[in-house]
Amino acid sequence: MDDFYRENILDHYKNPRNSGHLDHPTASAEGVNPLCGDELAVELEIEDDTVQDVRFNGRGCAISQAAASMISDVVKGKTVAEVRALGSEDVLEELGIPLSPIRLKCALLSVNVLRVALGDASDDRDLEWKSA
Amino acid sequence: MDDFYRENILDHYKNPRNSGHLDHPTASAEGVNPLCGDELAVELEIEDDTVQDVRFNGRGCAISQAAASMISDVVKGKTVAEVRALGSEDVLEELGIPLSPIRLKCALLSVNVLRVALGDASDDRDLEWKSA
Amino acid sequence: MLRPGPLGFGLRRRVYTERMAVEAPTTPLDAARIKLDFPILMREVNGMLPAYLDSAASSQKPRQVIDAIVDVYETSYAAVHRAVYTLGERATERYEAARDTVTAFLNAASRREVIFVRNATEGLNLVAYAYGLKFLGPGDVIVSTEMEHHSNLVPWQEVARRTGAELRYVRLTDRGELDTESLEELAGADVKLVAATHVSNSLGTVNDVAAIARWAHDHGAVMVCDGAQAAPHRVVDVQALGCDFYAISGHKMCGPGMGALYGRADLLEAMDPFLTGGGQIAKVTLEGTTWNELPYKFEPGVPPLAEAVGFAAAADYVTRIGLEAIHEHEQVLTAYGWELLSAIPGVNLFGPPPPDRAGILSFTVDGVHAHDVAQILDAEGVCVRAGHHCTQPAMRHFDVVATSRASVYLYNTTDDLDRLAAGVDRVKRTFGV
Amino acid sequence: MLRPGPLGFGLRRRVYTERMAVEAPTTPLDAARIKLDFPILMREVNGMLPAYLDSAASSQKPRQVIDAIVDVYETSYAAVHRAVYTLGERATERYEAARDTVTAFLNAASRREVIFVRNATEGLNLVAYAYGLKFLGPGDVIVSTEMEHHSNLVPWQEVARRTGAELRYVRLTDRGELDTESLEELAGADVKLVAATHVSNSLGTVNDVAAIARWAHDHGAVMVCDGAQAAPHRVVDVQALGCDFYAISGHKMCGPGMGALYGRADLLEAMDPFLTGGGQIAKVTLEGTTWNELPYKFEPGVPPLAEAVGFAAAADYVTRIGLEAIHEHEQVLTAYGWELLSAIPGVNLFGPPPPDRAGILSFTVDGVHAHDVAQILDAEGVCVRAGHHCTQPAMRHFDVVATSRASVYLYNTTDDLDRLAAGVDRVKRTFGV
Ligand SMILES: Cc1ncc(COP(=O)(O)O)c(C=O)c1O
Ligand SMILES: Cc1ncc(COP(=O)(O)O)c(C=O)c1O
Ligand code: FES
Ligand code: FES
Repeated sequence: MDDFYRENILDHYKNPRNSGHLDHPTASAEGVNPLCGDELAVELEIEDDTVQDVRFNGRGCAISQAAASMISDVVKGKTVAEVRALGSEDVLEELGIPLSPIRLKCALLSVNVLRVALGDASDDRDLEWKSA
Repeated sequence: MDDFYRENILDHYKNPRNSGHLDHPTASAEGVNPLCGDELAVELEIEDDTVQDVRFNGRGCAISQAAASMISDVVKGKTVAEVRALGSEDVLEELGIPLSPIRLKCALLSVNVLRVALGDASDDRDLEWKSA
Repeated sequence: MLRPGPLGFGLRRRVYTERMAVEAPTTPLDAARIKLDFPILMREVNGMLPAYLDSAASSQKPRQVIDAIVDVYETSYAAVHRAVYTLGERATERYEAARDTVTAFLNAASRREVIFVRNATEGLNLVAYAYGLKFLGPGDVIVSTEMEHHSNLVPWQEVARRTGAELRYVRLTDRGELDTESLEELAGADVKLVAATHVSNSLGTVNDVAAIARWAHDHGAVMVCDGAQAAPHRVVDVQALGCDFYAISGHKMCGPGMGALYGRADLLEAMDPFLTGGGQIAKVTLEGTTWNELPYKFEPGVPPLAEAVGFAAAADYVTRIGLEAIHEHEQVLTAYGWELLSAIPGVNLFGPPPPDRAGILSFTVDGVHAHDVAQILDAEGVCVRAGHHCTQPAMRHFDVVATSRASVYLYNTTDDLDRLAAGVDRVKRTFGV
Repeated sequence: MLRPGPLGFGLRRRVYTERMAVEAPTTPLDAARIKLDFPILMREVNGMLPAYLDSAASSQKPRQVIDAIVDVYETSYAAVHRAVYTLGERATERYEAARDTVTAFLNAASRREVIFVRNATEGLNLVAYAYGLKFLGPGDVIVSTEMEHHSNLVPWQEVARRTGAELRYVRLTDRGELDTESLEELAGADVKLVAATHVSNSLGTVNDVAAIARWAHDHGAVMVCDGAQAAPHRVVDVQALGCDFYAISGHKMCGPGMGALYGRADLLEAMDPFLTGGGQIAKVTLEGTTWNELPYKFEPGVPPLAEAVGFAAAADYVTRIGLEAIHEHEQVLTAYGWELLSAIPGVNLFGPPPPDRAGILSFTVDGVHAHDVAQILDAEGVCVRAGHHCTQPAMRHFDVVATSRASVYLYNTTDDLDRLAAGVDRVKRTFGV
C-alpha cells in the first residue's frame, strides 16, 4: 500500500508525457471509466500501419494518468497489431505495482481507449475480477 | 392440530347449510381467496334492512365451506349493520378452533364476500398477520 | 405420534409396517447424512422432525450457505463496485466471484451474460420489459404454454397488452405434456418470442428445451426459458439448450433470496435497460444518459453482496454433491413416491408418470380439498404445498382448483415419502373418504 | 502505524497530538460500545481496525441483524404466503411482522402501503414504471432536481422518453441547496410529478420534503421522495412529510439487501402492477389476469424472507438505539469532521456547512484525484468513498468529476474522524501538495 504511489508514478502523473492534442490525428477515441466517471481521449497519427505519434487528454486519478503517460511512450513506433495486443500485463509492468480489480480499471483505461481508436470495440477482456 | 377437523366442522363441510341459489336475490357478490384461488359467491335477500335469506355457493376447503355454512345460519334475521359488523371473532367463535393467519383467510372468505355484497369494499381489516 | 430418533428418519427405515409391500429403494445419495447439513431439518416442529417436501416452492439452506452469508458480513462487507478501500475491494471480488460461479453453474459463455436479479420472476420480467417492450409490436406473436408458472405467463400478457402483440399458447395433453399438434398450429404465425418452462412446477413435466429453442429459432423467434424448477435439480447448460434467456431462483437451490438471468450477450446489448439508476450508467447529464457495459447495465443500485455470495455458496454446495447424483436420487424418490401414492384409492396424481419427470408429486384426494390434505399432513410433520402453485391455467386444464404437491430434493429420504403416504391415509380416515 | 487497543479507538482519545487544537466533542451515543455490536468493525484489516466512513454507500451490520437472518434459516424458513404447514405459517408470520415493523418505522398509515422491494432504486423504478408510464403523457412536466442520485433521476428520464412528458430540474445554489428561484420558474408548468431526495448523498443537503410535497400538491402533482439517505439517520414520518411515495434501502440502515417503498394506498390501487407473476395475482386465465390486493399486487415471486426479517431487525436495532440520538450523534460528528477538514489548507468541502446538514463530508484535495485520496486513506485504515456518488449532475454543478466522501453513522467515533484528518495530511505529504 505504502509504495502504491511510487516516485515514477507520481512523476508521470504530474508531468504526463504526450499529453494534449495532435495537429493531424488519423484516429481518435474517447472513453469513460464508468466506476468513477473519468474520461480519457486519445489521438493517434498512424502511417504505414505504425503509430507515429500519440496524445492523451483527459482527467483521472494518478494511476490512470500515469498509465496513459507510460503507455504513450510504449506505443510510439509500434504497429497497429502490436498496440492492439497490449494488455493488462503490459500496463502493470510499466506501473510496477500490483493493482486491485477496481484500480486495474483505471490502469487499463488508456489501452482500452487505444483499442477503440483502432476500431476494436471497447471490452473488458483483461479485466478479471480477481486480485491482481 | 388433531382437533382441527372437529366433527361439527366436517359436518358443515359435508352438509353445508344454505348452499345453492336464491330465486330472487336482492344483493350478491363473489370473492376469491388469492392464496388458493378458491371462489365463493353469496346471494342475499334483504327486506326491511334485514337479511331474510342467504345462499352460499362455491368451492373451497373444509374451513371456508364450514365457515360459510355456519355464518349463513348466523346472518339470517340480522340487520345489514349487524352483518357488516361480523368479524373474525364471530367466525372463530362459530368454528371453535384456533386458526393460523393463512387459514384465517379461508375462514373469513364468507364474511368478506358478505361485506362486498352489502356494498363495502373487500378488505383485510380483520386479518392480522399474527397467530390467532 | 411418530417420533424420530435424534438423527432423523434416515436411520429408522420402514416404520410403516402396513406399507412393507413397497420396498424402499436405494439412491446414489446418503440423504440422511445430507440432512445433517440443514439445521432446520434437524430441529423438531410440533415434536417431530419435519419431512420437508416443499422444495419446489423454496428449499432449505445448508450450514455452508448460512456460514457464507455470516462470513461476508463479518469479514468482507462494503458497497460493491463503489469503493477503493480494502473492504470494498474484497466485497467487489466476492460479488464478482459469485457471478463467475453462477456463470460456470449455467455454463454461460461469458460472465457478461449473467445478470443478478432478485428471483426468476424478476428475471423474466426483465426480459418482458427490456426485450419485449422494445422488440415486439402489433402483428407479432408471442407463444407461451398452458403449463407456465404465472411468472412466465402474466409478464407476456402485459407485453401483449402494451405492444399490441398477440399471445398464443401451446396446449397440454392429458399427460400434462406440451401438445405438439397445438405447436404445429402456430407454424404460419409471425412468432417473435417463445416463453416456456424447463420443468413444470405443478405437473413435474420436463420439456425438451433444446427442441423448443430450435423451433423458435427456425421461426426467427427468441426463446425465453424459465429454469426455476430445473437448475436446482439437474445439470443445466444454457449453451447446449440453445435458449436465449434462462431465469433461475437461488432460493430454490439452497440459496438466499437472489436469482440470476442468463441472456445472450448480443440480445442484452441490443435491449433497453430495465431498472435504471446508480451503477448501471456510464454517463449522466441532465439531458440524458448512456448505459454501462454488460452485465452492469442491468444491475442498478448497490448490489446485494451477501445474497450473491450465499447464492454462489449454494451453487457450490449442490455442485459438490453433484447435480447428476441429485437428479438420480430424485428420480428414485419420485418413482417410489408415485408408487406409494398411486396405490392409495382415491388419490389422483397429475403429470406424466415416472421416469422422465421431475420430483414433483401433484395429487388430489377425492372428497378432500388440497389445503385440508396439507393441513392434516402438517399434523404428521409432513410439509407439502397446496394450491394452484401459480399455474392456474394448468389447473384449469385438469379441472381442479388446487392440488397438494410434495416435491423432493437432495435432503429427502424414502422415509419422508413413507410419512407422506401414511399421512394421506390419515387424511382419508379423518374425512371418512 | 496506528494500532488501536482491543476495544478500538473509543478508549484512546486524541491520539493525533498535532490536532490537539480541536477538542473532541461528546455525543449522546457511546459509539465505541456500539461498535462492539458490529463484528466487521472489530476485526483488523491490513493490521488495523477499520475507520469505516462509507455508511452512505452501505452500512455495516450488527450481530443482532446477522443473528436474525441465521435464526430464520435455522428455525422458520419456508416459502412465505404459500404454505399451510407450521414452518410455512411461521415464515409468513415473520415476513408480515417484518412489514409491520417497517410500517411503524416509516409511520405509514397502513401496512398495505409498504411494499418490499430490493432497494431504493427498485422502489423508485416501480413508481416510474407503474405510476409514471400510466399517468404521464405529452405536455406533462416531471420535476426533478440537480442533486438527485441517478436512481431518482434516470428513471424519470426514461419515463419522459417513453411518455413524451417533459423533464425539468430544480437547480442548485452554490451552497448545494435547491434554488427556490428555479422552482418558481416552474410555476406555470403543468407539473404532474415531483421527484426529490430527502437528503443528498453527495452534498449532505437536507431538503424540506414537507414543503416540496406541499408545492407539488398545490400544483396537482404527486411527490416521490428518495429516502435512501434519510431513513437510516433521522426519524422519518411519511404522513408528516406528506409525500406520496418514499423509497428506502435496508442495506444503508444496518440491514441486508432489501428495501421498501411507501406509497399512498389510493395511488397504489390506481397504478398498474410493476413486476408480474406468482403471488401478485388474484386470478389468471389464458385470456387475462386480475391483481391481488395491496401490498401483494406489487410483490411477485417467492418473498425474500430472511432479507425481510433482517431488514426489520435492522429497523428494530436503530429504533432501540434511538433515531433522535443517532441523528444528534451524527450532527456532532459532522460538525467536528467539518472543522477538522476545513482547517487543512487545500481541502475543499461541498454542500452547506453544519449544522442543518447530514453526516456526509464530501471533499476534494487540491492537486490530488479523489480516488487517490481514498486509496491513501485506505493505507491508514480509513474507508471513504471516492467518485461521483451516482450524482453526476451535482458534480458537474460544482465542476468536479469526483469527490472523496466520508460519511458517519451510529458506530463512528471522533477518533474515526481524527484518523480521517491525519490521513488527509498524509495524502498531501505523499503528493507533495
Ligand atoms: C440518495 C440516494 N438515493 C438512492 C440510492 C440508491 O440506493 P440503492 O443503491 O440501495 O438502490 C442511494 C444509494 O446508493 C442514495 O444515496
Ligand atoms: C416454474 C417456476 N417458474 C417461476 C417461479 C418463480 O420463482 P420466484 O418466485 O423465485 O421468482 C417458480 C417458483 O415459484 C416456478 O416454480
Ligand atoms: S479513478 Fe477514475 S480512472 Fe482511476
Ligand atoms: S384453501 Fe381456499 S379457502 Fe381455504
